Amino acid sequence: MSQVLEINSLVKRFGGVCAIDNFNIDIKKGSIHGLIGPNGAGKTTIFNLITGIYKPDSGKVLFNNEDITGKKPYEIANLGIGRTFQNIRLFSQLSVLENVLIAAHKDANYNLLTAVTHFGHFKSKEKHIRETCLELLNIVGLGDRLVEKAGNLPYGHQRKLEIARALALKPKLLLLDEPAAGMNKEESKELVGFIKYVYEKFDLTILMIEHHMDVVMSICDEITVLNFGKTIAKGTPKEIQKDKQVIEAYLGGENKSC
Amino acid sequence: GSKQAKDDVIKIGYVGALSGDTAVWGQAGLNGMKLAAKEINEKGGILGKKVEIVGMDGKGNPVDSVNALKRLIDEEKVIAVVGTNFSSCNIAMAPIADSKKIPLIATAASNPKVTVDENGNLRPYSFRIGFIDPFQGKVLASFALNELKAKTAAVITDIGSDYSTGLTEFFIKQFEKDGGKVLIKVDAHSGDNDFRAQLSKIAPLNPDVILIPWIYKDVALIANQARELGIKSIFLGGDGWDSKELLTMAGPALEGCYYTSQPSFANPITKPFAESYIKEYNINPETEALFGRDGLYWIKDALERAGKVDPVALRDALENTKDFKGLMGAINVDPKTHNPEKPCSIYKVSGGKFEYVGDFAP
Amino acid sequence: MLNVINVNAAYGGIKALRGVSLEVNEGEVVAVLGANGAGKTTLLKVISSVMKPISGEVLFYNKKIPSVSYQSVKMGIIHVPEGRQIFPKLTVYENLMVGAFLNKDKKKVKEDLEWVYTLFPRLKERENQYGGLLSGGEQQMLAISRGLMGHPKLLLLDEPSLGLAPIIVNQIFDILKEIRKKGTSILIVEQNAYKALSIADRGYIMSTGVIEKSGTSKELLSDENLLKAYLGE
Amino acid sequence: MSSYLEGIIILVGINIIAVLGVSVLTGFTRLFSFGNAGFMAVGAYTSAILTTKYHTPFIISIFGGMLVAALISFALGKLTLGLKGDYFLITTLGFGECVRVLIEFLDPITGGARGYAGIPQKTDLTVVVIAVIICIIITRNLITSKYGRNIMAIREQELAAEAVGINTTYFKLLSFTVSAVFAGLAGALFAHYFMFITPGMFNLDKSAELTITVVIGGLGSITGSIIATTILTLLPEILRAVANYRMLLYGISVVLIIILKPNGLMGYKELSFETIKRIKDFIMRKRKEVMAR
Amino acid sequence: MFLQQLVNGISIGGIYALMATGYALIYSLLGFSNWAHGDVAMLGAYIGFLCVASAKLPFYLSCIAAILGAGLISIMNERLAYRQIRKNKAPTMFLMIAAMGLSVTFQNMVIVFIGPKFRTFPPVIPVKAIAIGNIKLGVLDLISLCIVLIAVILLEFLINKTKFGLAVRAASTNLNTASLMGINIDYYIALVFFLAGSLAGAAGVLLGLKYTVYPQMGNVSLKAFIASVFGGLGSVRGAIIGALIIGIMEVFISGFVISGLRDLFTFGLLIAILLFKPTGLFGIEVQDKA
Ligand SMILES: Nc1ncnc2c1ncn2[C@@H]1O[C@H](COP(=O)(O)OP(=O)(O)OP(=O)(O)O)[C@@H](O)[C@H]1O
Ligand SMILES: Nc1ncnc2c1ncn2[C@@H]1O[C@H](COP(=O)(O)OP(=O)(O)OP(=O)(O)O)[C@@H](O)[C@H]1O
Ligand SMILES: CC(C)C[C@H](N)C(=O)O
Ligand SMILES: [Mg+2]
Ligand SMILES: [Mg+2]
Repeated sequence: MSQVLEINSLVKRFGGVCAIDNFNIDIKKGSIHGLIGPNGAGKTTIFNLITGIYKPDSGKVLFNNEDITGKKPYEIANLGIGRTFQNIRLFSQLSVLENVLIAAHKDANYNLLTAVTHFGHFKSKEKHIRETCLELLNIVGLGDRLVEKAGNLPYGHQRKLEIARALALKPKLLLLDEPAAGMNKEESKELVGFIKYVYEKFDLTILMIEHHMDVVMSICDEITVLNFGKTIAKGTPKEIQKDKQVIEAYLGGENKSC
Repeated sequence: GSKQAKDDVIKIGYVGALSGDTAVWGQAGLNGMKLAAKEINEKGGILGKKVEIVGMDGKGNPVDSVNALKRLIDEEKVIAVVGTNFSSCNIAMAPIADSKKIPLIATAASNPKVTVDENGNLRPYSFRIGFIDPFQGKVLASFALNELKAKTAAVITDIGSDYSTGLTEFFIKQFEKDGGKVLIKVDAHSGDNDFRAQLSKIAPLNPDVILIPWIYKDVALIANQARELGIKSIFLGGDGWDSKELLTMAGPALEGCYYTSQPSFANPITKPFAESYIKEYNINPETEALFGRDGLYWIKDALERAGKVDPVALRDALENTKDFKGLMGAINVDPKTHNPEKPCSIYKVSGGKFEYVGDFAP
Repeated sequence: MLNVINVNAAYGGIKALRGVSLEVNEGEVVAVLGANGAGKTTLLKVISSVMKPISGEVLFYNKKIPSVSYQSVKMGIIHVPEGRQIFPKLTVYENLMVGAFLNKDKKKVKEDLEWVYTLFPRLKERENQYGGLLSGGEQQMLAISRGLMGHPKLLLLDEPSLGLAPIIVNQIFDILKEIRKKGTSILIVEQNAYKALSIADRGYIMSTGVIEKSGTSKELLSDENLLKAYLGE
Repeated sequence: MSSYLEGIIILVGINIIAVLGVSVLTGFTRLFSFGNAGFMAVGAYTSAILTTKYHTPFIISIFGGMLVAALISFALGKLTLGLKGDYFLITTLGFGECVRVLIEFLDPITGGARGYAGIPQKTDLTVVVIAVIICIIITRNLITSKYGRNIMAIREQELAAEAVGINTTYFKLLSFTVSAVFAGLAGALFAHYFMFITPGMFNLDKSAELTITVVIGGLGSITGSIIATTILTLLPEILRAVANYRMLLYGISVVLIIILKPNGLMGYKELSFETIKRIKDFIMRKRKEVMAR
Repeated sequence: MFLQQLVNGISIGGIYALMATGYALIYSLLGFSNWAHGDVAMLGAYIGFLCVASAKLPFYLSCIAAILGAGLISIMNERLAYRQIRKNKAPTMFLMIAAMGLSVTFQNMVIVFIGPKFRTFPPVIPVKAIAIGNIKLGVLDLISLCIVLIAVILLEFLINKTKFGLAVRAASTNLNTASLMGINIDYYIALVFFLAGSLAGAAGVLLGLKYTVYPQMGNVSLKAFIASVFGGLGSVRGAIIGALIIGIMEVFISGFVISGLRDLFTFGLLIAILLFKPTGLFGIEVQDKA
């Protein structure tokens, strides 16, 4: 199996603090990879480094064997990496549908002149992306709230809308930052089902940060555990759950699934 | 809604800055005109008809002045318009007056282009009461050279004002032609309020005279700051100085300085008008009030000569004006330029008062 | 000490609370549970006067709560809001000092500071970092600590475990037990029903703006149907 | 129609074009500019010089004005669009002032403060109406296309916009350039209507007026911008006879609208034929009810 | 001449600085540029002028009246306009537009009710310049520089070292949450507006003494606005240093380069500097962390 994402000796410092310290990861095509670790370990920072929001101090990020280190965020997104944000970042004044349409902009491949005149293939292109977006929204269960302002949705729905938006990009790799945050047991279970569904349907590779262990354990093929910007463990969910270091630094003594 | 002009009323418009920072002049002009209308109406009106004055705010800017003019002509149905005192406004209004065939009499607007366009063609419906800048510049230059015996001059110009740049140009031309030397010309903007950077540049050159072709408010600031920097030269200026406000604002800084302007209240024949103005409005009259007054009387004179109330006939009569005796001197119109041959008066600031020095005929 | 009586609240046209009544007694820990969008956050907002109810009243020590939130703080109601809401352009230390804003006793403030630093050593390490640059979990720790700095009589917590690592979640609940021992009453909104009920004396279950059920933690935990229906287990 | 009225309508039309540009920039992209009068000046002077000195046909002069405005805005935007909020604002303000200063300084070419006179009158009501309609259609089409959506995404959440693959710099630049082109067109039309232009006509007050109009109309609403322009151009005109009070009333109205209509007249909403129809239907229904009683 | 120009620049910059502090103060709290600030100064100047000239009050009392009056007007602006807009949860840009509306309103209110005339203070304090060697130094300039100096020290201390400052800085990012911490935001906002307004009042009187009193006199505050942006929004220190730099820059360009293109060069330089320091000289920027 080929690697979708390969990160080599990545380093990122903030002032004096070394937030990411010589980090390496290989993500196989078609896998669901978990990234866990204590708060402030550097997980979100890794997402920001992959997606070009931060520039690494050293190291390399390869996506489908292409070096994407130092590329601009929009270029990286257009290569096929979609993401969600830990602190939800929707286009909150815009409607649910518009949020997704925006992300599908690559498929609306008409030029400025067509846009200004609405001539030519404008209508058909717009119709096409509208249909794909509607389908996506139906999948995430927001099909009946199309014209609602995204900012007025309840928290859980906002998370789903973020995922739908990321999917509209037609990504090959999807980065999810704490998708289950703020959800209860039932809702996280539903989310797991949903993630599995889109994973298969869109033939995705997923890298996911999550603190809900039941979610992580039930969905991930492989897990990387981070602490102080360094990898402290790597392996299958089973292996990780037993790892002493992981229990000590992250899971805590009484490891009831929570 | 347009009002139908009643047959027994002659409507005449006034455009000027009724708001904004030069409203002192606009309001004075309108007051002067209204006062004159009252006088005329008391004596039986013009050709037996009453005169009604309609004022519109032109804010002292061209776009508003044009709109004001159009409104006066289209909606108020005036047969002639007096105003404004700013050349930039009149240059913009002139084509409208021509296309509407309504005479427009500028007051203090002194740029040549107010009555003659850039190609040298006469603007048939534009007239003016005051003199023109080339003449004012010339008078200033020769007065400096001949009377003040100045050999060197400096100029500080308001680069944002057509009036200031124009007067600067005409002054320099004449001054250098007649053997004087302009040591330096510096630029500034109205509204800056602080001119010390420019004045510090002038100070070490110690010119005999400094031309300050600005509006009185800035003149006061420039003069004060110049004295503060130890500049001892005599200051000269044009009709922008012409406001009593200048005296209170500039104080002693202008003592012994000179400016050119229209014949004004210094002339004893203006006394009765000044007195009734003060009685009516309870403020000191500005020269602009005389402009408004003379503008209306000039129209009266022309209408009576034309014998009918008609804008085109009025225009022809205005063009053929010979020796109309206004309070600001006699007007003889040059039919080629529509400029009146009018003298320019020189005033001196002395003992905290404007002192009339004398007239310079063209 | 706290009585919420028949409160209705809405956002524009959308009703978020419908006839909600609830009480918290001195020294009690009370949990409010319920699905997404049930109206839990709205309830806390009403109690801390961030939001005005349409009808109904909230009594604190039998007195009507003030109409502006800063005065509720004076009375001892402190709200740790949903979504952390830390001050991004203030440092961690300054954020904490804002939390202690009404405390005039400088020595006491210093002690409190030491105390929260021992609770969350991570914050001490990041003392001079801007709040906006902390990781999500660090921000959550800061938000809780900032609330503690205000010496609440009644602490309102909106999903305190959100985004925290399991080990810290456990720690937080330990800390809550400790705070409660100091005499602070707590009203906690949580997705993690078991954890919340494990430290709470009583619980309320909300759904679409209405309180569906209430009882002691034991009662609620033993009612399996209930847990399935409302909390998904 | 009286030429006064016609003149006012023409000015309303020209202002609508300039305001639409600012609407795209400010209403839809949330970038604030206090320099759009500068682009109007660029359009006005370029086209005027083309027409009078090089005797180009009217339409070519207009396009010339728009083109130069576009080029300048492109270059300026490239430099400054990285700046945020008021920092960007100040560069546009500076640009506007620089244009004015340059025009004043380049006396031999531009006529300096004296102004540029003798421009033939080519703009009439028909031209303006056509231009306004084209501009409205273009704006509407742009906003309802992916370009418009991307621009709005930037307004809402820049980081998220980048994360879905939107080249934010490009789209900001596009929006800035569009607004400059509209301003250039407005300026060119104005020059050929008014026949005389001075640098003072395109000062900071004019720029501010454009922005105020957009905000009052409602950010993110094309129809709002149009309605607000009409009202704010007519208001001082109606008040012209009360000279002294008119700017006072204008100022008070601006403050009141801002306070009383928190989203402007039409914030984020469009007045469409549908809504007009709905309002009409509503009134009809009410009337029937009353009649029935 | 170089020294004289330097002195000129500093004194012009001092005037800008006096106004810029108020801008910075309000920006640091509410995140918008208060365009009505200059007009508050103008109203302060009129209050001072009317007290001296019409009510014949002694000068120092008139100054106090101007400072208090401007402070109260500033609070009134906040109460009547800005607070409402905040309660509407409208974008901060609305505050700026409202401020522009207020500015037009105030200027024209004065024109209508007091008149458009230019007024000069009676010679209450020596407007003379003192000469140090060849260099002329205005007495008023000295006074304004002193006030600036006092203002900056006071404000810096207030903002960075006191609880008041902490409250203001907290409130500046999130009014609701600040309120949840027990901060009476309306009170602190009013206080800040009063402070800014009083500074404007002092500036107004100084401007009036120096340059006469008239309805549009507040327009110089445009330069103060530019200075406060250039210095870094919300930073009082930055605003003052920015103001001095602009003052000196203007004078040097007028004096040594070319006076007609002063603004071109000044703005050109400012833009160039902003390209290197995108948040001004002292502006703090907290990166958008995903
Ligand atoms: N822009 C920044 N400037 C300075 N420090 C930063 C910045 N971004 C992150 N950090 C620091 O780097 C560390 C890692 O942050 P990061 O957000 O990656 O953590 P995380 O693993 O996602 O934690 P959590 O689970 O709490 O979200 C934290 O200690 C944080 O304070
Ligand atoms: N600002 C708002 N504008 C409009 N509707 C809102 C707003 N905030 C909340 N709502 C609506 O009010 C209802 C109750 O919301 P609330 O935030 O109180 O729920 P919650 O129980 O806290 O949910 P969660 O578990 O997701 O935090 C929801 O339907 C939500 O959509
Ligand atoms: C009032 C004067 C200063 C006006 C000047 N004469 C002009 O032509 O604009
Ligand atoms: Mg994180
Ligand atoms: Mg909630």
